[in-house]
Amino acid sequence: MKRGRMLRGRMTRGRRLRVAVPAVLVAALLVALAAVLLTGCTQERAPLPEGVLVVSQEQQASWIRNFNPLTTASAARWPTLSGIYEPLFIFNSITSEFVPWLAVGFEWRENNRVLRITTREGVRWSDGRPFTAGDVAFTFELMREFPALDRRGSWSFLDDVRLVNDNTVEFHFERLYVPGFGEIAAQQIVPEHIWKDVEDPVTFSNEEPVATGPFTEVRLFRNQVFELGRNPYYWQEGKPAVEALRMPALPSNDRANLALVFDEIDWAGNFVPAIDRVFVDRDPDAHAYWFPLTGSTIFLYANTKREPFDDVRVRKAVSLSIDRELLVDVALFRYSRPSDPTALCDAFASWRDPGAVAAGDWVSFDVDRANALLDEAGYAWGEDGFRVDGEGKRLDFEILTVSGWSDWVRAAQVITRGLADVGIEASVRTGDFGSWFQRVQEGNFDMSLGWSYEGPTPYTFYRWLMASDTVEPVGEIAPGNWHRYASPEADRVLEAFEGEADPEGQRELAAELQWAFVTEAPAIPLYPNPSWAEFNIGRFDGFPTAENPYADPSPNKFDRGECLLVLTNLVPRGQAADGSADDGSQAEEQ
Amino acid sequence: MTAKRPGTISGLSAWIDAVRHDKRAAVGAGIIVFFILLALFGPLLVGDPNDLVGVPLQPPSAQHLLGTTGQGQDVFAQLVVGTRTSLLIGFSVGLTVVLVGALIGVTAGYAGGRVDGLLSLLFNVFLVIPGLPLAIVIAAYLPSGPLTLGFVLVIAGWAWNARVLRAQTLALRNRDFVAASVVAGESGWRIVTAEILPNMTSLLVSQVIGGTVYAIGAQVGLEFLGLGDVSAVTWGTNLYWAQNDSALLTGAWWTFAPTGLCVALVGFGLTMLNSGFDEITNPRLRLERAWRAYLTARNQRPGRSTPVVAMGDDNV
Amino acid sequence: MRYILKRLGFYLLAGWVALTLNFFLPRLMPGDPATALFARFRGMLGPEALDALRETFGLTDAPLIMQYFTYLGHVLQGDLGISVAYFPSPVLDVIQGGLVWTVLLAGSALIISFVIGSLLGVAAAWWRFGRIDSLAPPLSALLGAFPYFWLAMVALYIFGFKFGWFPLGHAYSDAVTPGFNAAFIADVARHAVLPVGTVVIATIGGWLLTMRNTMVMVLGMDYVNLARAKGLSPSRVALRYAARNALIPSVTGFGMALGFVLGGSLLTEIVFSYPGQGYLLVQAVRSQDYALMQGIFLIITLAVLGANFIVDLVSLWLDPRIRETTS
Amino acid sequence: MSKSLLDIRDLCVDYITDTGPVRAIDHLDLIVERGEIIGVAGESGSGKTTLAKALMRILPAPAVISGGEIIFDGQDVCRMDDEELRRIRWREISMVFQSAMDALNPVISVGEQIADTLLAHSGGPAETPDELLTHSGGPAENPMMSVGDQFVDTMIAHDIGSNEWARCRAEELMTLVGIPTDRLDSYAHQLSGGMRQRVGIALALAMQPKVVILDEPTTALDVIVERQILERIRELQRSLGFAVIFITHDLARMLQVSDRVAIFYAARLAEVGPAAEMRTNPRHPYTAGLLRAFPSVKPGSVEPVSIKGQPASLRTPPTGCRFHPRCPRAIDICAKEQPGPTVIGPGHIAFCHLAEK
Repeated sequence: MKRGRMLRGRMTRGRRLRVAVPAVLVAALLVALAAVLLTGCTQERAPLPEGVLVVSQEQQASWIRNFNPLTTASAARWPTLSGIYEPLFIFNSITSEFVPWLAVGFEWRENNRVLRITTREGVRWSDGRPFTAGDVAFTFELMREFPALDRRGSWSFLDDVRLVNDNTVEFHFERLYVPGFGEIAAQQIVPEHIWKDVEDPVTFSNEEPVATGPFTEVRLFRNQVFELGRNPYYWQEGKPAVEALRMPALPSNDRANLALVFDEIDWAGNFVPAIDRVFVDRDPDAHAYWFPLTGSTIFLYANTKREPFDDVRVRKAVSLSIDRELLVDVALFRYSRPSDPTALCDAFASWRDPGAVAAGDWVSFDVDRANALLDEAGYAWGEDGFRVDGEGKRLDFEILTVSGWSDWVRAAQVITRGLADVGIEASVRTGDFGSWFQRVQEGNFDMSLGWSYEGPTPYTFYRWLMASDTVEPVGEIAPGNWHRYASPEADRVLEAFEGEADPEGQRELAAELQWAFVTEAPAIPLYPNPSWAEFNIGRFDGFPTAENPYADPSPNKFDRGECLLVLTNLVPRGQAADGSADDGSQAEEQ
Repeated sequence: MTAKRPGTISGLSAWIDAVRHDKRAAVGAGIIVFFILLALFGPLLVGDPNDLVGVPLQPPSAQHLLGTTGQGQDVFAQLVVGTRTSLLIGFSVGLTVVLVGALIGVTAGYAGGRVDGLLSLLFNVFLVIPGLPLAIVIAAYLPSGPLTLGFVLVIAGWAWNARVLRAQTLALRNRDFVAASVVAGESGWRIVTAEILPNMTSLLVSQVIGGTVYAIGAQVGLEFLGLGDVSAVTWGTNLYWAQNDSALLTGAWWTFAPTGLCVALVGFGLTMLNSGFDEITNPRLRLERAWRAYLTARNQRPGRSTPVVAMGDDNV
Repeated sequence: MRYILKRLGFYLLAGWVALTLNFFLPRLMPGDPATALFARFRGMLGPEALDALRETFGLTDAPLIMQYFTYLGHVLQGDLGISVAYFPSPVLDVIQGGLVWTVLLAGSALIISFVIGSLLGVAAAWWRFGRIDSLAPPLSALLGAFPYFWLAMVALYIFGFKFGWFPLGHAYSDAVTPGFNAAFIADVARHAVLPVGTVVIATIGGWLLTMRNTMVMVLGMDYVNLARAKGLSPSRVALRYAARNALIPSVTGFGMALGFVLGGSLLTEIVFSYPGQGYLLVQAVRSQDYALMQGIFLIITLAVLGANFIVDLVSLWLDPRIRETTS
Repeated sequence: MSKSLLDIRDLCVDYITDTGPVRAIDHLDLIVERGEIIGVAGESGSGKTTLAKALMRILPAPAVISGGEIIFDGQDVCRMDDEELRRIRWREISMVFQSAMDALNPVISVGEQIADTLLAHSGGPAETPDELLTHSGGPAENPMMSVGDQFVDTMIAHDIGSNEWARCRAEELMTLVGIPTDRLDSYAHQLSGGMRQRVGIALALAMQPKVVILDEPTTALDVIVERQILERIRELQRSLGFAVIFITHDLARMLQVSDRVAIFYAARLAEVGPAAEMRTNPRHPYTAGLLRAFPSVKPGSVEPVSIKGQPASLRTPPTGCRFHPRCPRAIDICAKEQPGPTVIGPGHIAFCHLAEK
C-alpha cells in the first residue's frame, strides 16, 4: 500500500505537470508575441547621439576586436589606419601634396641615397608618453624583423634605419629609389614602449591601442558596433571636434546603403545607385555626396602575351570601338567620365601633359578608324560577320569580370557590343573574386577589366602598366601588370624617376611616361573611378566638397591616412564655432 | 514474375488517376505543365536575357513587361530563361537524389545485416548533419557551375530518400511474394529490380517530386548566396543580382518579386501534385472523401459521432 | 539509460564524421586552399613574409594522417585555427559572438512554428473538412514554397523600408545596452520580429501538414475510438489521446528539421544582417577564409547534433515505448 | 416505452465508398434484456463489430447509420446529439475492444487511462455508494465483498471526482479484474496480452454501465487465458448485474457463456434464440454449419467441418437469401426471395425459407 501511495503521488504530479507545461508555453508565446507587436509598432528609430560620427567603411558581419595597424594578413580595422595610428606624412590626393603629420620635414641627402626625416615635437601617445623619432625607427626595425608586417615592402629598398636624435631619423636606401618616400611617409607609427614587449606583433590584436591619432579610446566594443573616443593627449590643439567615432557592423553594400538612406550613418564610401533619387532627394538638407574622380583608373586589360593583343594596332582598335560615353552612362549612372588618353585619374590632374593628351587619339570612340586599324593589322572579315586571323580562326574572346561588381559587368557588356561592331566576338565571363583574381594574376585571360595602382606620383601608376620588371611569366602570380607589357622606353624613364627628387624633374619624366603610354597603348583605359563619399551634412559640418576641396572626401582613402584630414576637420552641427553655427542649429532641430 | 502483385500500390496510372480526380493534383499538374512548357519554348520567344535593352531599373511597362534589372536587362526575359535552367537543375537533382537514395536505401533494406547497419548509419549521420551549411562549404571549394551545384545538392539531400526507401524495401521484403521469390532461389538483383522496385514506383515518383521541390529551393538559396555561376541566368542568380543591385534601396520590387513568385508556384504545384496523389492512393483518405461527399449531399456535416442519415432511396 | 547512451554514441560518431569531412573536404577538392589563401598576399609580401604567415596559419607539409591527428587534437582542445579574414583572431573567438544570435533566431523560429503549426495541424485534423482543414494545407504549402530569404526580402521591403515599422537589420539597436534589462529585451524582440516571422511563415506549413496527416491517422486508431466511447470530453480526446500520439513523429522530425531550418535561417540572417553565423559563413566563403568556414560548419553541426540529442530525450519522455524497446 | 434495455429496430449501417454505399448492417431487429448475456456470432465481415460500434455511435468514417432506431432505456441513440451521447457512453453502455493493444493509448499509463474515464464523468458512477454496496452484496465467497468495502473506503477518503479518488477507484478496478495494482503505472506495451484485455475490461466496468459490449475480447489470447477471462466476466456480470453483448466468431465458446445467441450472416441476422436451444436445435443451415465448424472443446466431440465457399461479398450481395450460394439445402426460392422471420419457439427466430419445415 505504501508503494501504491507513492505511485499515486507521482501520477498526480505528472498529470498536473503535463497540463501546466503546455499552458505556460502557450501563455509565454502569446505574451512574447503581444510584446513584440506592441514594441514594434510604437518604438521609433532612436536618433543618433550628438557629436558621434557614425562611419561605414568596412563591410563586416560582426566586429572582432583588433587594432593592429601593421598586420598584413587581413585588412586592419578602418579606424586603426584612419583615426588611431598616424603616418609621418599624409598624401592629399586632391591637392597632390604631402601634408606633414607626425613628421614636419624631410630632406634627401647623399645623392638621394639617404632620407632624413624630422619628426614633430610635442606629440604625445594616448597614454601621455612623448612621441619621438625613436618610435619611428622602432617601427621600421619591427617591420624588418617581422616581414609579415612590412605591408608596403619598405625593406625591399631600404638598407638601414638610423636614429639621429630624438626628432630626427635617417633612412638609408639600398638603391636609388626616390618613390620610396611615399611608402615611408605613409607608414603608421607604433609606440616603442608598448610594442617592444609584444611577443608576436603579427598576431597581436592590440585590443587597447596606444597611439597618436585623434580617436584612441575604445569606449564600447560589441560584435555589432564599436566606438572610439577622443585621444586625451591629441597633438592638434582643440581637435578633434567630433566626440567619438562609431562603427556599426554592416555586412554588405546594400545594407550600408539602407542605413545611409535612413540616417543611421554620417559618413560612408559606398557605391549608391541613382544617388540623387535614392539618397539626396530623401532629405536634401542633410544628404550630400561628392564623387571626385580620384579613385584608380579602370582599364580593359588585353593580355599582350596572346595574339592578337600583342599588336598595338589591335589594342588601339579595341579602344576605338568602345563608346565610353555610353559606358559611363550604363555602368556608372554618369558618376564618371571617359578616361583621358593618359589614363591618369584626377588625383594627378596637375601632372597631365597636354601634348600627350592630344596625341592619344585612340582613347575615343571611332568605329571606322577601329575597322581601318584591324584591316591594316591583317584581320579580314569572315563570312559570319566576324573577323578572322591569318589562319582563318575567328576572333572571339572572353572578357573577365568579377561577379557582383555590377558596374564592371555592365561595362563589359557595353564593350562586347562595341567589339561586335568591329568584327570581334567577345563574351562576358564573370567569376567570383578569388578565381578572377587568380586568373588575371597568372595571366590566364584574353581580356579583363581591372584597376590600376596609384602612388603619390604617376611613377607607381605607369610602373605597374609598363615596367619590364613587373612582367611575370604567364602562369605565375603577378601582383600588377596582369596584361604583361614591357616597355624599354618606360623602363628608362622609370629608372630616371627613381633617382629624381626634384619636383620639376619629376614632372618632365612623368610627361615622358605619358608619351610612352599614349604611343604604345599597353592597356585600354576606360574611366577614372569615382572616390565614393556620402555624408550627412545635417549633423556634421566640414566635409570636403567640390566647393571646398581640401581633401579627398572618401572614407575609403584610409590606407595612407588621408581620412585623418577629414576627421580632424569635421565639426558637429550646433557646436560649430564659426559662422555656420546658425544653419547647423536649424538643421539640428529638424 | 514481373506482374504487379495484388494489394500493392499501383504505379504511374495512379498518378493519372490523381490528376483526373483530385482538384489539388489537377491544379498542381496544371502549374507544372505550364512551367515546363515555359521552360521548353519560352526562351525561343524572348531575346537574349543578358542583353542590355534599356535604362536600368525601369518599372514594368508595355515594352518591358516586368521592367528592367539594375543592369538594364529585361526582367521578363531573364525570368523565362531562368525557368529553363532552374527547372532543369531542379528535376535532374530531384531524380539523382532519389537514384542515390534508392541505391543505398534499397541495398540496405534488402541486404540487411551488417551492410544495412553500415548504410543506415551512413544516412542517419547525413540526416543529422545540416544540409545547407554542408552544401555551402563544399560549393566553396569547387569551381562554380551547374555541375557543382547539382553535386552539392545531391550530397546534402540524398539521405532522406535513402531512409524512406530502406523502410519501404524492408516492408516489401517481408511480403509473401518477395519471400516466395527468395525461396525460389531468384538472384538478389532480379528480386530487387523485378519485385521490389516496380512495387515502389509511385513512392519513387512521389520522392522525385519531393526531391525536385527540395532541389529548386536549395538551388535558389545557394545561388542567392552567389555560390552558383552568377553569370548564368537562373532564378537564383536573378535574385542574387536583384539583391546585388540594391533592389530594396531603389524600390525595384519587380526585380525580385516575380522570380520569388515563380519559385513558390513551382514548389506549390509540385506539393499539390504530391498531396493530391496521396489523397488518391491512400485508401483511408479516399474513403473519407467519399463519405464527406455523401453526407454533404444529404445536408449532413461530419461530426464526432457516427452520423445518422434518413433512410432514403438508396436501398442496396 | 541504454537508449540514451546509444543515441549519445551515435551523435559522437556523427560528430566525428563531420570533423573528418571538415578535414578532408578541402584536401580532396581540386585546388589547394593554402595557395588560394596566399594568392591575395602575393606580390605584397616577400617570400619570407609568406613563410612566416604560412607557419602562423599552421599549414605544414606533414603527412596527411599526421595532420589529421594534429587537427583532431586541436579541435578537442577547442582550437579551430586562425581566421584569415579576421586575422589573427582564433576562429572560435570569431564564431562565439554570433552563435547566440543564430540560436535565438533559428531556435525561436523553430519553436514558434512548431507550436503554432502543430496546433493548427491538430485543429485541421480534428475539425476535418472544416474551414481550417480546407484552407490551411494549401495555403501553408504555398507559403512554404517561397524561399525563406525571398520572404525576408519582401518583409524587409514592406515593413522595414516602406512603412518603417521594424528596424532594417541587426539584432538590437546600438542605443541600448546589452544585458538583462527590459529595454534590451524589448529591442531584441523588435529586431527579431521580421526575421523570426519570415522563417515561421515559411516553415509553419511543414509542421501543420505533418501534424494534420499523423493526427488524421491517429484519429482512426482504436484507442481514440475508445477514448471517445468512454465519453471523454472532446478536448481531452483531441489533445490527450490523439494529439499526444500524433506529436511523436513530429518531435522525431523536429530534430531533422532543425538542420533544415538552421540552413534557411542562415539565409534570412543575411537579408537582415542579423549578426549570426549565416552572414559570417558567407563572408568566410567569399573571402576564402577556409578555417572560419570549417569552424562555422563544425559549430553548426555540433549544435544540431546537440539539439537532436535533446529532442531524443524529449521523445523518450513523450513515448514510453522507446524506453522499453532498448532496455 | 420498451421494457427491454436495448431495442434495436430496423437498423441499417452503410460504409460509403467511391463506388457508392456498402451496407454492413441490413435492417436489423434485436433486443437486449437487462442483465442477460447475448452472444453475437458470425464470420469476419458479417457486421458484428460494426454493430458494436454503431450502438455507441463511434463508428468512424466512412460509416453512416442510414436508418432504424437504437432505443436504449427508452431513448433513441440515433437521435442524440454529441453531448447526450457523451453522457450515455460508458456510464450506460461500455465496450471492450477487440485488440486491447490497439485500444489502449500507448503513451499514457493504464492507470491514467482508467482515471481519465472516471474523471470525465464528474460525480462518479451513476450509482450512489449505497446502491454500489447492494450490487456487490452477493454470496459470501464473492470476491467483490472486499472490493465493495474498498469502494466505501475510497468514498470516505476522497471527494468524488478528485485525482486521489480516481486513483483509488482505478486500483479497485484493477483488483476487480485480477491485476496487481502496481501495474497501474505500466504502459500498454509493458503488459501481457491477457493483462491488457483485463485492463480493457476494468475500463469497461469503470462506470458501472448497464451494458458492456465485448468485441471478440479473447481472440488474441491462448485458450487458458481466454477461459480465465471469460470466467471472470461471467462472475462480474453475476455480481454487478450488467448486460453483456458478447461478440465472437467462436460459436462454441459463446454458447457456453451466453444466455441468448444471435447469428449474423452477410450484414443480416440469420437466427436468434436461447443458447441452449440454438445448440441443440439450430434452424438456419448457417447456424448448423457454424456449429460444425466450431465444435465444442469438450472431449469426444467431432472433427470440425468448415462451411464450404467464400463468405458473401457485401459490395455485391447474393440475391434472395444471402446464404443460398453456400447453403447445402438451398432450393429455388432461396435465390429469389429474401426470407422473412420465422418464429420457431419463444424468442427463437430464424430467417430461412426452410425453417418452418
